[in-house]
Formats: sequence, C-alpha cells, structure tokens
Amino acid sequence: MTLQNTGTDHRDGTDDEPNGREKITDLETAIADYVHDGSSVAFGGMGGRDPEAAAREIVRQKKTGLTVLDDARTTLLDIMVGAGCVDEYVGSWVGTSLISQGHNIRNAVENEIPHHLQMRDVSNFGSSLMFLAGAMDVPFVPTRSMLGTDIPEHNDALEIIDDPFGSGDKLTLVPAERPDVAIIHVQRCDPLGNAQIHGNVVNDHLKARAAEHTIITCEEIVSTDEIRKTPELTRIPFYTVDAVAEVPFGSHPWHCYGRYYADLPFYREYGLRSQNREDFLEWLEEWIIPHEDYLEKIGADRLETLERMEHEINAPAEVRS
Amino acid sequence: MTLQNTGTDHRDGTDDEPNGREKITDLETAIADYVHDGSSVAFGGMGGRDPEAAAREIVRQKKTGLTVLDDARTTLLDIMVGAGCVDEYVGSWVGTSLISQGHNIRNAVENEIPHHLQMRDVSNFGSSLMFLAGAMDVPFVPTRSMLGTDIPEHNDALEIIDDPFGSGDKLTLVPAERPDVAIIHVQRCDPLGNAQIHGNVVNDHLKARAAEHTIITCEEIVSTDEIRKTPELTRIPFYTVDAVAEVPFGSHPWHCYGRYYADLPFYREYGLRSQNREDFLEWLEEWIIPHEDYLEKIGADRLETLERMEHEINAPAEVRS
Amino acid sequence: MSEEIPAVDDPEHPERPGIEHKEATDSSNPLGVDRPNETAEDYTLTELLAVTAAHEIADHETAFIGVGMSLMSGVLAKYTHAPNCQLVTESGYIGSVPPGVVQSISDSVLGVDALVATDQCEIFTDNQRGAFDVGIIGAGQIDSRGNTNSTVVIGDQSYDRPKVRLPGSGGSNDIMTSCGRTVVMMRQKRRAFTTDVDYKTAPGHLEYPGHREELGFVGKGPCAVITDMAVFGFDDDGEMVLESTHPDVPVEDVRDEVQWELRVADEVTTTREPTRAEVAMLRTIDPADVVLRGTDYVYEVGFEEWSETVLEHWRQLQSIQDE
Amino acid sequence: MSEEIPAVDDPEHPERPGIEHKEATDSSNPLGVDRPNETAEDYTLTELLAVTAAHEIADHETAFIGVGMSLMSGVLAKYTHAPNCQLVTESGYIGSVPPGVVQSISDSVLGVDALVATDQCEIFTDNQRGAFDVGIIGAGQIDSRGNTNSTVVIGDQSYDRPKVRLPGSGGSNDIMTSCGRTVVMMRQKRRAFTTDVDYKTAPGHLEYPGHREELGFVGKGPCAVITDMAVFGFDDDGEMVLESTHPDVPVEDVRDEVQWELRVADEVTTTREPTRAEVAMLRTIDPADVVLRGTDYVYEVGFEEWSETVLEHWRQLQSIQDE
Repeated sequence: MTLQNTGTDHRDGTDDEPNGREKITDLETAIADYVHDGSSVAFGGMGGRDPEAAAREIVRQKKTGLTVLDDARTTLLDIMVGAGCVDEYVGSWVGTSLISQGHNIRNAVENEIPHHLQMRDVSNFGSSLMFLAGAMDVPFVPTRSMLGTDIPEHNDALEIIDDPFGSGDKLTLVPAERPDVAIIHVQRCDPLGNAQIHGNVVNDHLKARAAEHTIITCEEIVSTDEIRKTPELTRIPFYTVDAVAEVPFGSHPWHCYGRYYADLPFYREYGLRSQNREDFLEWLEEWIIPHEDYLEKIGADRLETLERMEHEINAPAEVRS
Repeated sequence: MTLQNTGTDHRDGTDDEPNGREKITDLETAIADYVHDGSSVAFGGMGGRDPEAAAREIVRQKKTGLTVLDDARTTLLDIMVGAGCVDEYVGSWVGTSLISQGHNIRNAVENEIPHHLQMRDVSNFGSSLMFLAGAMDVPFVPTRSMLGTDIPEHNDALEIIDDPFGSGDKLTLVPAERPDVAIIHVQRCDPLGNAQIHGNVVNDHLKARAAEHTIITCEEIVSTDEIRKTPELTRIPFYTVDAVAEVPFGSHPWHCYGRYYADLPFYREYGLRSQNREDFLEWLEEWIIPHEDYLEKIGADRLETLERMEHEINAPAEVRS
Repeated sequence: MSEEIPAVDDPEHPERPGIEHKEATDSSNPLGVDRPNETAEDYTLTELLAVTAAHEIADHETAFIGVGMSLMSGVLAKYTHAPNCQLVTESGYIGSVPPGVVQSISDSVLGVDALVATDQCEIFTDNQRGAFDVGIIGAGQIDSRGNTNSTVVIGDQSYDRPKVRLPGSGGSNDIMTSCGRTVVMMRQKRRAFTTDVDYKTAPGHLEYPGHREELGFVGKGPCAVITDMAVFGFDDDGEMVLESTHPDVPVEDVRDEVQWELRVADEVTTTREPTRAEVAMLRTIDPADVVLRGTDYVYEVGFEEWSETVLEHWRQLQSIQDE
Repeated sequence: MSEEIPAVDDPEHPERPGIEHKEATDSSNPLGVDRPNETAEDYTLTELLAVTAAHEIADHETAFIGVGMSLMSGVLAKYTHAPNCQLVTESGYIGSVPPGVVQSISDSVLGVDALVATDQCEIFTDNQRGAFDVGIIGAGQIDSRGNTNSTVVIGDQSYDRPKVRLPGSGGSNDIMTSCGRTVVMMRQKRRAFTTDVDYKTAPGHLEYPGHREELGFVGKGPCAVITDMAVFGFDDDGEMVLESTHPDVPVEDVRDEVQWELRVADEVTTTREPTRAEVAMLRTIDPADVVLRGTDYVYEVGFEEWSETVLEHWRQLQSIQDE
C-alpha cells in the first residue's frame, strides 16, 4: 500500500512550506526515481495528452523488462517496444492511427524483434475496470463485457462466474491491476500534485489511484491558489502523486486539448521510418534525446503553429479556467 | 431498462429543434409524471443542493408508499416521513444537522407515527456503490466496508463472500439499486437535460444513471451553447434525463454552492416545530404550498441576503463558468 | 426516458433507420449544393461506404463511434440528415461537433463544442447500462453470425505468436455487447468472411439464437455489415443476410468472397448511391482525403502547408456550423 | 508516496501525534494573542475536547472529518499547529479552508478554497485504498474494543422498531474500516460505554487481536476515544486504555461510567489544557457557540442579525487566512 499518507513522521513538528510538501522535480529524475527495470507502468492519455516525453525519457534511460498496463496505446508504446524496453503489454488496443501502423509492436509479437512481446488482451471497459478495482482496493469489479468471447480464454486473469445473487446471468470479473507507476500528462498541476485535466480524462484518474507511485508531467506548474479557483477540474489529487515535472509540449507529437494540436506530419514520418528496423534505429538515434533538445530540434515556430491550431478550435487554458 | 435512447422512432424523419428533444417542464408536472404512489425515489445533494422544493411538491401531491433509496438524507426526508409519504428508507444516515434532530423519522421508526418507517441501513460508501452497481447494470459491486459489523446482519440485500480470486479476504457485495426516479437539483441545465454541477457532486451522477427516470430541477436553464463552454462540469448527460424544471431557490432552506447560503434560521424553526406532531402539522399547512408561493412567503429580501452571503465565500456561477 | 420512446429491449428498437430519400431540408444541405438530392455524378467507393454507414444513424440517436470511417460517418450524419444525433467517443467526449477529420480517439477536434468531457469508465458504464443507440466498429474477420475478430489472425500459429497481430478489441467488444445495435464496417475478402473466426473479439449473435439474451446482454448485437461490395443485415436466427450490393456488383461476386453459404434476401437491392449534397459534405469534412481515399498527400506537402490546409478546413466547417 | 514516508501498514504510522507544547510559530497564533502558549484562564469543557481532538491531527496529514466537533477540530488544527493538514469531507470536498462553522456535510463553506470538488464515491474509493491518515467520528455506544454503534439502541425491542433510532453509519463504518487511524468523540455515560453494543455500526478492534487484519482492512481502526471526562487509547490487544483524565476528573469517576473493567495506563496523566491561542482561535471559528456550547442564540436573534453575524465572522477568519 502506498497510496496514502500525505503525512509523514507526525512528530517532526512544523514545516514552513505554507501549502504542504512540494513534489517538483525534473523529468529525468522522476523517471530515474520511479521507473526501474522490470517495473509495471501505466501511461495516461489515449492518442491525445499522452506522456510522450516521459516515454522517450524511459527509452533514453534504457529501462528494460517493463510491463505496460494500459488501455489503448499508440506511438509511445511502439517506440518503447522497438527500443526493447517492454516485455509484456496488458490492455485493450495497440497500434496507432490512420497513418502509422504499430510496426514495432507487430514485429515484436509476430517475429520476436527485438524480442517477444507478451500480450494479455482485455476490452476497453475491461481496462477501465482493472484500474477501477485497483483504485478501490478490491480484488475485482464485475462486468458484462467480454462474455461469450475469446478474450477470457486467452487472459487467465479474468474469471467468469454465475451471479451470486441468482439472476442466472454470467459475469466477467476483472481483477485489480496496480501498476508500480502511473505516468500522467496534464495541462496544469500545482507543486503539491493537484493535477487538473481540461477536456476528456480517459482513465487517468483511475490509473493515478491504482498505481503505487504516480508521476505527473504537466504543461505548466501553477500555484495552489490557482488550482483552488476550479476545484472541479482537479481529477488527480495530491495524495496520489509522488513527483511533478513541468514538461512543456510533453505530449508532442500528440494533441494536448486547449494547448496544442497534434503534429501529424512528424507522426507520419515516424510511421514511415518505423516500417523497417534500420530506419527505426536511426529514428531512435535522432529523436531519443533530452526533452529540451527534442523541442529545440522540432523548432519554436513549429510548436507555436501547433498552439495556434489548437487555439483555433478549443479555447486556451487561460480563457477556460 | 430505460436509461437509453435519446432517439425515438427513427423513421419519423427530421426534427426542427436544432439541439434535439427538449425536456422542459414545470415542477408540478414533473412530479406528477414520474413520482407515483409506491415509487422508489433517490434525491440528490446531501445537506446542500438538496431538491427540497421537489420533495415539498411530492408532499403537496400527497404521494404515498414511497421507498427512498438514498445516502444521507436530512430535512426533506423528515418532512416527507412526517407527512406520511414514505414507507421505507434504504440508506446510510438520517437526521439533520446541528439544530434539528429528525424528529419525524424517529417518531415513525420508534412509534409508528404517522405509520411505521422500515429502515435498511448501509454505510455511506455502500450507498455510493449501490448506485454505482445500478448505473453499471451489474448485480453488485464489492467493497471491504461493512465487514465484521451488524450492517449486513440487518440488511439481507448485502452478501458476504470469500474473494473468488483466492486472496482469503472477505468482501461485502453491495447489490444494485435502481430507483424508479432520481430527483437532482443542480445549478444549471440546458433544455436537453445536460446538467452541470458546480462544487461537490455527492452521488448525483450515479443516482441519475442508476434511476429509471431522472428529473432535474435547476436554479437556471441555460442554452446548450452555454453548456458547451465547460463540458467538464456536465456530470449528468442528457441521455439520463427525462424532465428539466427551472426551480430557483429549489434547495432552500439548504445551500446551493455558488448561488445562496443555507437559511439556518428557517431550518431551526423547522427543527423546533417538528418536535411535536401538532406543531409539525401546522408547519405543513403553512409551508406545503406551490413553490412560487413559498418563495414569496420567504420574501425576496431574505433570498437576496442568502445569495449575498454565498457570494461572499464562493464565486458566483457567472464568474466561475 | 419517457414512456413513448421505445427501449433498447423493445423488439422494435434495434431496427435500422430507413434510407429512403427524404426531402432535403436546410440542415441536410448546409453547403447549399444545387440539386442536393440527386445522385452524385462522381463518387468513390469509400464515399459510398461513408454515406451508407451515416444512414445507419437516425436523427436524435446517440452514436458510439471510433476513428476513421466510423467517425466520418457520424460527422456526416450530423451535418446532413441527423442534425440532432449526438456523437459519443470512448475517450470521454459526448455531443461534440468535430470540425474535421479525426486522427485519434482523443483528437482534440472531438473536444470541439462537446456537451460532456468525462472519463472512459463513465462512458462505458453508460454503454453497459444501455444508454447508446448505435455503434459503428471495424473488424478484421467476421463469421456468419456477426462475431468479429480484431485481435489476432492465428493461422497455424498461436495467440501468443500469431501470424498477424491486429490492434485488439479497443471498445468493439463493449460496444457489441451493450450498444443498442452495432454496425460493422469491413473489407469484403473471402479470408475475412470466415466460417470460424480465429479469435472472437466482439460478440455477434454468438452460437445460436437467444445466446445473447441468455448472457443478459442489453445490446442487440450486430444489425448491419457494410463492406466495399455490399450491405448485410441479420435475420431472426442471427444469420447474416445479403440485403444490397453496391452498383455494378453482382450477387455472385459477393458470394465468392464469403466462406459460408450466404443467405440472400428475397429481393437484393442496389445500395443507394450518395447524393450530391452528401458527397460535397464529405469532401468538406475530409478535403485532404485522409480517410476517404487513404492518401497521405496532405502530410507530404510539408508542415507549413499541412497546418494551413487543416486550419482552412476547420474554418470552412465551422462557418457551415455557425449558419 | 516516496519511500521514506511511513505507510499506513507501517506499525509506526498509526501512532498518534504527540501533544507536547511546542514553540508557537506565527501559523499557530494567527490572531496574535498575548502569551499564546500559556494555558487559557477560562475555557469550557467543549473547548477542551475540540483542542484535544485537533491535536490528533498532525501537520501534513489528510484528515477525514464530519460536521460539528469533528470539523471544528479539523479547522482548528489547520489554523494552529497543522497548517499543512488537508481536510477531506465525504460529500466531495478536499483541501478546503472553511471560514467558519459547518452546518452540514455539503455546507458551502466546505467549498471555500477547496483543492478538489468531486463525488462521494471517489472520496470513499480513495479512503478504501488507504489514502487518508486520520478520521474523526462520533458514536452513540462503544465497547471496550472500540466497536461503535450509531444506528439503533435496541433495548428489549428490535432493529425494526428500536428503543431509539440513531442517525446510522454515515461514513463512520467506512472510515473505521479503512482510514489510517480513527478518533472517536463521545459522551462519557455508563450506558454508552457498554460491554456489548446493541448494533455494531463501525468496526473497532472487533472480537480479538488480528481480527481486522484477517478481514484485510487497510485502516488500523480506533486509536483514541475522547470524551467529556477523559482520553483513551488502545493497547496492543486492541483494548481501550485510560490515558488521561480531564482536569479535576478522578479516575474513579471515569471507571463509574464504563460497564467493563477498564484498563488504565501505568501513569494516567491530566489532559493537556487548551492554550490562550487555541481558545481564542476556537472562539473566532465559532463565535456564536453553535458547536462549542450548543446554543441556538445566533438563530434566535432573527434572520437579519443572524446573516450579519455570520458574514462578519467569515470576514474575520478570511482576513486571518489572508495574512
């Protein structure tokens, strides 16, 4: 059990920080502190607000033997699998979108390149529920999804039972998953770890709660007073969070609602260059670099254009909060 | 099953309302249409944002034999029980607060005045989970709450099982409840039934989903375009809602976050006058009147003062959204 | 919902909307195309599919949609014959009015003018409760009862090391289980229309009539399969039935691409062709042909031109919407 | 949370904070009272209880609190020795800074400056996961192992038609099950300190040592009972132990109000008295004595004076907070 205790040794007396313990760190330190070889990791977002920079940092730090516990997962998983970081994936959907096909994932599952990727499938709702059960600290949550199909046949963690209340219905029991670490990218967070999400939340509130440790990467660290203005948007409270790193454009090349649009040309280039191993390794060489260097390489003009695009369709954060 | 189908007969062709089917009605009609003798009803809020006006309208329409499926419930239940509307209560807490004691509820349970009130206790979390299970359309959701206590001893609907995953832990299974109607009071709602909640939500999002029918009473009906500006606050979506009634000061004498503070002197008077049957019946005579008349009787100055008080501590809605 | 609205478990409900030509109203021709209801002179096969799928969504329905063709069809329906339908996406947006092509399930164009921004667990909770009318999904394989596979083509190998790893269920299992009715969009290939799917990802009409009801499903399962050759419905036994073929496609050609003995409607019609208004609207939604023709040209032009093109399209669709 | 922070299941953790006098800092004397750390010359018994309960909350802790005395103690802690504690209430607010007395669990003063406004299911989900450090609850009856009854006094009657119907569990069952540790506040009456509660609403140390662990509870159960006569802790067996009596209360008087053979600490101390700073702050939080003295006078004065009084108090506390 680690989702607990904002408190510390109660006897050590007063603390001068007016707002409690601060958790600010940098991306490199956060990954080094919480993601270890063999860790299980859940990532936030879903083809939008994904913690892409954090995943690239995991690759840069050459973590191995990871299990990714997740829902639907796109680019960042494909990169990590191609780079040899991941041994197992538990989730609902892998691939990418219209213009890229998860080449590394297929290559790992079908051809064991760079090594075999073990898959354990659930449905999307099953994925939400495995985190819900983890967040609730109960062994399982029941659902009607996945009944009558082969998903439970190939995922031994799922159980099918008869409704103990005697309705005659069958139910799928989805067991709790508790990732060692959840990594969630959000628009804003305060130094205590109160993370606010604009727009859709996907399963991020549940992943942060289910995980033993949570790293928040955010576009912007704001003051705790700023958080207090819209408490309804704090979907991840401080007591579930261990580290907060300000990582602007941390979802590039994906979207960050209200902040910037997806860089689809960059993404397409990844899709093309991940089609064969040699090109992919060159892509890694080129783009697995510290996030500051990455952004510089992308270029300020390009980033600004992506911001302008998003602001054209969705009101920017400063207007919304 | 009724929580479905915003659609209707698909074959009847186009509809000129640009935003879909409107559900606006008045309070009297909403109660008459959805609350029947013998109905099970869940109320929103919890000593704040309670649908007090709707409950008084139920009393005014002399509904009987109701089952109240709920979490913690205060004044409105005490009034309804005293007026003889309620046969059974399933929930976590009855009473009131500091200055009133749920006299009618005690009188009904202990002395069968005006008639016996059957109680079925759960804990607060149990109450959340019975609505969660109803909202999810599963027979139950498991919890660790209530184990080792007498709550399951006296509530036959709860089951204790051994964890089927073999942890050796025991679990309480909380069965789904599906009220015939949920009545939720919110700050704002559009004509389609997209209900936005400022501040805390209690179990309202779950009650609306679990119920067969949902009535929204709101301080203010706003346009659908207004709702689109802060989609994160729409905790109850249109497809769970059947009727929308604009009922300003619909939570009086309780608080409505961001709108008005609780009228505690009014509330205290209720506490005093509900201590004996004769005084209570006089109170009913005086205050069970159409909501417009009720507000007039309270007085515009007094209502304005309550608004001013709330705005002193919590930013008003027009600032927040 | 009020009494007069049919429920999901009302046998009437899962019937698909008719696609007869209707008098065009302003809302079904927002671009102001001349002779909007006439059959388009030129349209692509993909445009035909998008229009056919769009007509599976009736006005006022909630439509649970994914990326690509599925969403394209939903957006088209909303901009044409079903202005009051509401789009639902599994990442947490409800009721949005996307100003263009969607690249991912959390694409921020799905946030545009959304009525609700929530989480995935709540969306699927509502789905399981039966809140949504129609879903549109894709699949890699399908059998005669509409059971689909989007997980693995095993071939003579294994689930763990399959011949082809497909993306997985995503929401398709949950939608087929619980959504009022489900439309499946697929390529018509003999190897995909199989007597036995390699892996049952999403439940069609399962093994026998009544099987879904036995399991307590609130959704009625697959109601239609739309391919590049034909449109199929399902009969009371839960068996797929050829209903229409696309223009110039003989029934025999469809049979050749199905492994089982295909049931065929007494009167196989020709799939209704897109109208001028529909094709014009589709090209406005996806002017760069990303979904409709699967071309990448908009990405090949370089970042600057790409961003300008996309911005221009958004503005165009938003101005339609504002009118 | 990071490794060096003790976990709930760390045997060290559920230990209660010490209540030794500490050097007053600015934050513990925001009113600028003279000689803030000296024992208050005049204080009521209720003020003593509120201060004693407040000291069960340490700085930086999350405190799960209800209305009345429980919240009063939480607010006092936050305004004095524990400025970084965060208050959690079951209706959905976390981290608020209430500017005064709270009348109900959804009182909008609980929304003031909240860090999180969410729903009850999420609050109790987090509670069950072990997120909260300390809870403060009330009860009608308690036994020697801290099992409490707040549901029914059955007497010689039945659950259905009891002698006295109490309010019910509220969150007290959930808090005692899962909160890091729980403080119970009660009146010291022989009929309430009973060998066998009429109905077990919230789980104390249950029937025997290790019983809670067997059931898999993450919370450590009751750690203290604060009454109008004394303060009790629990020993390793889970049995209640008298730790201190309030000034001028003999141990024998406490024994008389307990039905079982009370265990008594080797050295029973006198409950620490409130300081001048603490009493001044309490009177600022509740100047109308609504909680502290249970008087209704502020409501008797008529609506206008009531509203002006309340507004004045809010402004006073907010000005303290702004400093």
